[in-house]
Amino acid sequence: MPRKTISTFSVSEVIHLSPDTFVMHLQGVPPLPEVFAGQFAEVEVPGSPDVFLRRPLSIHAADRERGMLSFYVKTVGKGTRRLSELLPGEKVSVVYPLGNQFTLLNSGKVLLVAGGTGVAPMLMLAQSLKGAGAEPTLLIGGRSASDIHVTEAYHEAAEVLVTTEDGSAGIMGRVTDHPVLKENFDFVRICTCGPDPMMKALAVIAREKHVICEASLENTMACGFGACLCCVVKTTEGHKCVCTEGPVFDTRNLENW
Amino acid sequence: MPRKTISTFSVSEVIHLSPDTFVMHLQGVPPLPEVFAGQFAEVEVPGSPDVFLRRPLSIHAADRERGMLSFYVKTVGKGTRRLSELLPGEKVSVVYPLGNQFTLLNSGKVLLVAGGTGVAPMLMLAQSLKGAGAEPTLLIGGRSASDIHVTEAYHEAAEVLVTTEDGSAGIMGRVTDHPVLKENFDFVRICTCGPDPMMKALAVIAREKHVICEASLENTMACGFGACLCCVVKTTEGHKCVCTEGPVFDTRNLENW
Amino acid sequence: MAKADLTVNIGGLELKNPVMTASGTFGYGHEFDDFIDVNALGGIVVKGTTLEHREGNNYPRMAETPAGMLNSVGLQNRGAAYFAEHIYPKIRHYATRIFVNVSGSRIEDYVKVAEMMNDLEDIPGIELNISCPNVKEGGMAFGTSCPSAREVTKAVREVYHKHLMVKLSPNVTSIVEIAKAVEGEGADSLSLINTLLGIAINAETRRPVLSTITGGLSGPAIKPIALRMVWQVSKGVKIPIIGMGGIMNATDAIEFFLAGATAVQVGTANFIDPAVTVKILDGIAEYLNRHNIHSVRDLTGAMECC
Amino acid sequence: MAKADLTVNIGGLELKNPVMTASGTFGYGHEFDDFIDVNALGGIVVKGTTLEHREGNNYPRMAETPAGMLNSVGLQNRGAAYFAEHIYPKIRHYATRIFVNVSGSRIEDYVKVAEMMNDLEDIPGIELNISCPNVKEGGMAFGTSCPSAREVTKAVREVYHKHLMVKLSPNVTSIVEIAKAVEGEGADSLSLINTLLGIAINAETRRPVLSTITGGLSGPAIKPIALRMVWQVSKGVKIPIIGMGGIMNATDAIEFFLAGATAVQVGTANFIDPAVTVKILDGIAEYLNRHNIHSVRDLTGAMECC
Ligand SMILES: Cc1cc2nc3c(=O)[nH]c(=O)nc-3n(C[C@H](O)[C@H](O)[C@H](O)COP(=O)(O)OP(=O)(O)OC[C@H]3O[C@@H](n4cnc5c(N)ncnc54)[C@H](O)[C@@H]3O)c2cc1C
Ligand SMILES: Cc1cc2nc3c(=O)[nH]c(=O)nc-3n(C[C@H](O)[C@H](O)[C@H](O)COP(=O)(O)OP(=O)(O)OC[C@H]3O[C@@H](n4cnc5c(N)ncnc54)[C@H](O)[C@@H]3O)c2cc1C
Ligand SMILES: Cc1cc2nc3c(=O)[nH]c(=O)nc-3n(C[C@H](O)[C@H](O)[C@H](O)COP(=O)(O)O)c2cc1C
Ligand SMILES: Cc1cc2nc3c(=O)[nH]c(=O)nc-3n(C[C@H](O)[C@H](O)[C@H](O)COP(=O)(O)O)c2cc1C
Ligand code: FES
Ligand code: FES
Repeated sequence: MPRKTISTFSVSEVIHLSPDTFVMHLQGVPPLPEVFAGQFAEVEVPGSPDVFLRRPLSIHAADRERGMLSFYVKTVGKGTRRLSELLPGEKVSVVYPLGNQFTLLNSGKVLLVAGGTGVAPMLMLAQSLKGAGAEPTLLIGGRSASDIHVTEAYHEAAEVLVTTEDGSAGIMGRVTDHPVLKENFDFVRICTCGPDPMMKALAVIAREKHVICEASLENTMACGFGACLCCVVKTTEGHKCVCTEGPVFDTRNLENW
Repeated sequence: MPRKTISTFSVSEVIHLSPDTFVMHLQGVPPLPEVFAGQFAEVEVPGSPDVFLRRPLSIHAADRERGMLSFYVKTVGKGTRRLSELLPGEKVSVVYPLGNQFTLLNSGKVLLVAGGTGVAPMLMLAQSLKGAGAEPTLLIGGRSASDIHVTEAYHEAAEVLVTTEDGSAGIMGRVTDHPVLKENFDFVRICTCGPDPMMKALAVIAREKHVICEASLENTMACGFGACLCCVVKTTEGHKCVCTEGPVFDTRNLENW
Repeated sequence: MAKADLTVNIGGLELKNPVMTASGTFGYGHEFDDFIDVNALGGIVVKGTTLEHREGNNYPRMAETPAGMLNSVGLQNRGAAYFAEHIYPKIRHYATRIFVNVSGSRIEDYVKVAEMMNDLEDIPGIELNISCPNVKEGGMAFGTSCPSAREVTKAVREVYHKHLMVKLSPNVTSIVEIAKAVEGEGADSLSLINTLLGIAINAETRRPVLSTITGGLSGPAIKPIALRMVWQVSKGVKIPIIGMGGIMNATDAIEFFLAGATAVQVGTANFIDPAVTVKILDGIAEYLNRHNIHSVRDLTGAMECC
Repeated sequence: MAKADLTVNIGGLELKNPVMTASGTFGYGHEFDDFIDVNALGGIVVKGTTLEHREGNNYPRMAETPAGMLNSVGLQNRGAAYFAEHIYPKIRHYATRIFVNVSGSRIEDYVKVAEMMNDLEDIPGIELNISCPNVKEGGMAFGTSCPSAREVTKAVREVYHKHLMVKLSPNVTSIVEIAKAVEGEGADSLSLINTLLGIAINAETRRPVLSTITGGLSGPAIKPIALRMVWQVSKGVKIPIIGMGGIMNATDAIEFFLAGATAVQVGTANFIDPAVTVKILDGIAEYLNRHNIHSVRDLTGAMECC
């Protein structure tokens, strides 16, 4: 694993994809440490009187040579709201790269399933899988078309499938309703990030299909690097820290999954 | 006294006069309430994680019709530092106008003596005195020429005298060393704002010259409008709140002055 | 939907809504006339009133701290007789419940002030301050041991015939024991928490910031502690609780209701936003409507956990 | 001028500097290897160690609060034997003083763990945690009454031959009494404060944030209370004090020295800036140089007030 660092970045751009979703691009000093798909960062929320701790965010994109780090964020509270308002040039301290990563298979069809901001690590994962020799399919679910922000880069890295609850894009329903999970299921693995109920349903499907399901968890964290023991999840081997032994877990090891 | 209000202003400009002194111009919705020389405001420090309370600042200038309010501030700690960094367009909540005012004589020569940021209320005071019919002389003291920021407006409103400790502008020494306080003292009153030792020395001189000395105090405050009783000064009639019964006091009423 | 019902009842006394102001942070109410309609509030608690005139502690009396402040005002006030003669007539016509915060150093003094308050028609209750950390004798000493809390409550209860609210100190090992002791002597309600004892030091001058060295900590910093104490006390007593400590907005107030408070007092927040109380009121009404809850009373103790 | 002297002596044990890390906030040290040179620190206190393996409390264990956080980790650890066999060998070669925070629910357990620690050559002392608010029995219960604090200290002192630091709870009426009781039983130093008991509630879900409802409050919010307790205890005992509670930077650390601490522990700040400890060290040296003070020891109790 690469060394973890605390680095100061400067905001290069905040792009609003919808009223509550944005991508934040940060500029640092290249070269950045190597970052793997599924890893996250603990991001400072600068100039916010109500925010005390850093905020954990999946690394959405990282360009080592150009020193760029990107996050895909949903505004849910005071910290993410403040991040959404950052102006170009503002400084942000970032502790990264943190956590483990999704397994990079070098062959076979891999199904990536993202719900909500669970899409954050998926582009990098699709690109890495493809680069390693696997065939990624990316299934993205949202409430409506305005939640789905698929750029050319996604199509280059994976076959992209979409579900929306209101049917305004892709297939109507939830990701678990998508036919790709039913007929002719020929994936060797499922990788997922999103709301717990969605990921749990996928874990059940994976078990039925006798494939491994890797899920990225989003427990609340105080530190992000194993010092506080606040982020634990119950596994078959007892409490494990999501920040160091995850965020990606083989769902067979999670209790009650 | 005009009604006190809580109003949101927007920063129109922060002008840096020296590395640690700046003037902050705020734009509000005209007409502003009437403001008297010596009154102050409790200014929010927006977006500062370390600042909990508002900061009391003398009103440096107020343009009722155009909705402009200005402050003359010295950076001494976290709150004033953050104010110095405000960008045009940022919102600042201001509670004002607070406190009493300097007495506006309508005739006679009045000596205004300012040290450091004590100059903040002095321009408005000079203008008001002149408008009322008195003849203001403004004596400003600083460490060196870079502390003295006298614009044309000052010269229009008053005769301006300067002392600097290093002699780089005006007369070398402290304000209390200025000859105007010694020979031919023909003022009917002294009005002062600045460090306590300076104001106390002036109170002594005023007593010798048998004139009244009005001093504007800068006690630390939690509220600024008489609710907390934190800002008291000992007077001949017991503790008085600097925020409501001051900030301007006749120094004869202050204990140990 | 129907307008949310904001009325609450604290031990027989109805308040038009659960938002009160905390003693020592709201003057006598009129300091806020320029900013809000004081009549809109459920109640106001005026500042600590002692038998005799008190000059309070020396300046400096205030230190800013992380998400809070320390104060050591030390009960500066003109005394109960002055209050009755000169202040009461000016504020009695507010259409809100006015409580007098009765403070003292000796039991006889508490009793005498309480007796005087009986006669003030438009004062429906007193808040017995046995928790002031900023005076040398008395004050907090009464509120930090069961026997003395019991003794002073008993003595005041004997002479005072209207609503007796007792204000508890958080500077104790078991606030529940003190609460039970006070309830046992006939208090009608409990208010908590008063400030936590703290210090601020100026590292550059190497001196304490406050003239008294120690002061009372208030503001959002103490909210988790206050919520915990309200929750503990609400499980231990039957009389209503008026919760406070760091309330800055409606969400904070709702947390106190959920923890077990029937009404709340807003303190330090008044300094930062003198209109905060009416904003809190609006926010509570909005919350009730949004959650389809008819009465604010349904929130009291409604935290789902056990 | 000469380089500032940062060495301190806590009851016979020399530390190369007064900056330690607080138990439960610094793992076993190696979690910070990527960020700082752990050897630069005066000491580290590893996490709460109990006789048996403990799973700790259920998730969620953390709530952010104004200028602070609540935790209810509940002493998750693999037990003292596992520590001695598997962790100690990996960390014993750090060139810093390693203290084991000994926690438990029963006196026999404290005693057994303390006995085991005698044999670990590179562990010069233990910190007896009689103040953990996050476990059902024991923990804080020992630290909130004089007789029980005395009893557990005495029992451990009888078997433990190296430096015995006792960590006090702030959730008490008089921390000085507890401090004196513990000093009387032979503690070599006192560390304070542990966390204050608090609650966080989610108003929208109407549920407590923590699985355990209550948790321990840490961070800058508690600094004024911690400073006050350090100051009070330093006036009441003769043994050295290790101060903590909300230290975020060198200025905060200096305030603790001025209040009476010989050394400090940095806790929650490590989560926000994992390199904060070495920055605090640099800041202390800078302060000493700027004020022309030769040794950091000259700051202990140097607040000018009385
Ligand atoms: C490893 C990891 C990776 C993550 N990656 C991303 C990402 O790429 N993009 C993204 O948008 N978000 C991501 N999250 C979630 C993100 O950290 C939270 O949304 C964020 O911290 C909320 O901060 P806030 O100040 O806006 O909300 P707050 O004001 O702190 O809280 C708002 C509401 O959200 C709830 N909440 C906050 N954090 C969590 C959480 N972790 N789990 C459940 N409820 C929570 C609070 O209880 C509260 O009700 C990730 C979380 C983890 C642990
Ligand atoms: C009525 C009134 C009018 C004022 N007018 C002006 C003005 O026009 N321009 C201006 O620059 N300043 C003025 N001041 C002073 C100004 O309020 C303080 O400098 C400011 O609050 C400091 O905030 P800070 O966050 O930068 O400093 P902090 O970080 O809070 O403190 C930095 C240092 O300054 C000390 N300090 C802070 N406030 C005071 C104070 N009031 N008295 C003594 N020491 C203090 C602190 O103890 C600390 O050592 C006025 C004060 C009052 C009460
Ligand atoms: C400046 C100040 C003065 C206070 N004076 C009193 C008082 O006279 N009597 C009293 O019972 N409490 C007094 N208090 C305590 C408050 O009423 C309240 O209990 C405490 O501040 C916690 O609430 P808050 O965090 O909302 O401020 C005072 C608090 C402050 C900040
Ligand atoms: C996540 C967390 C875990 C803790 N675990 C322990 C522990 O195991 N033993 C202990 O004595 N104190 C424990 N503490 C308390 C700290 O050591 C320290 O006393 C407290 O956090 C105050 O310091 P701070 O404000 O600098 O964090 C813990 C604190 C936190 C935040
Ligand atoms: S967040 Fe601190 S250990 Fe995982
Ligand atoms: S600052 Fe609150 S009364 Fe003066």
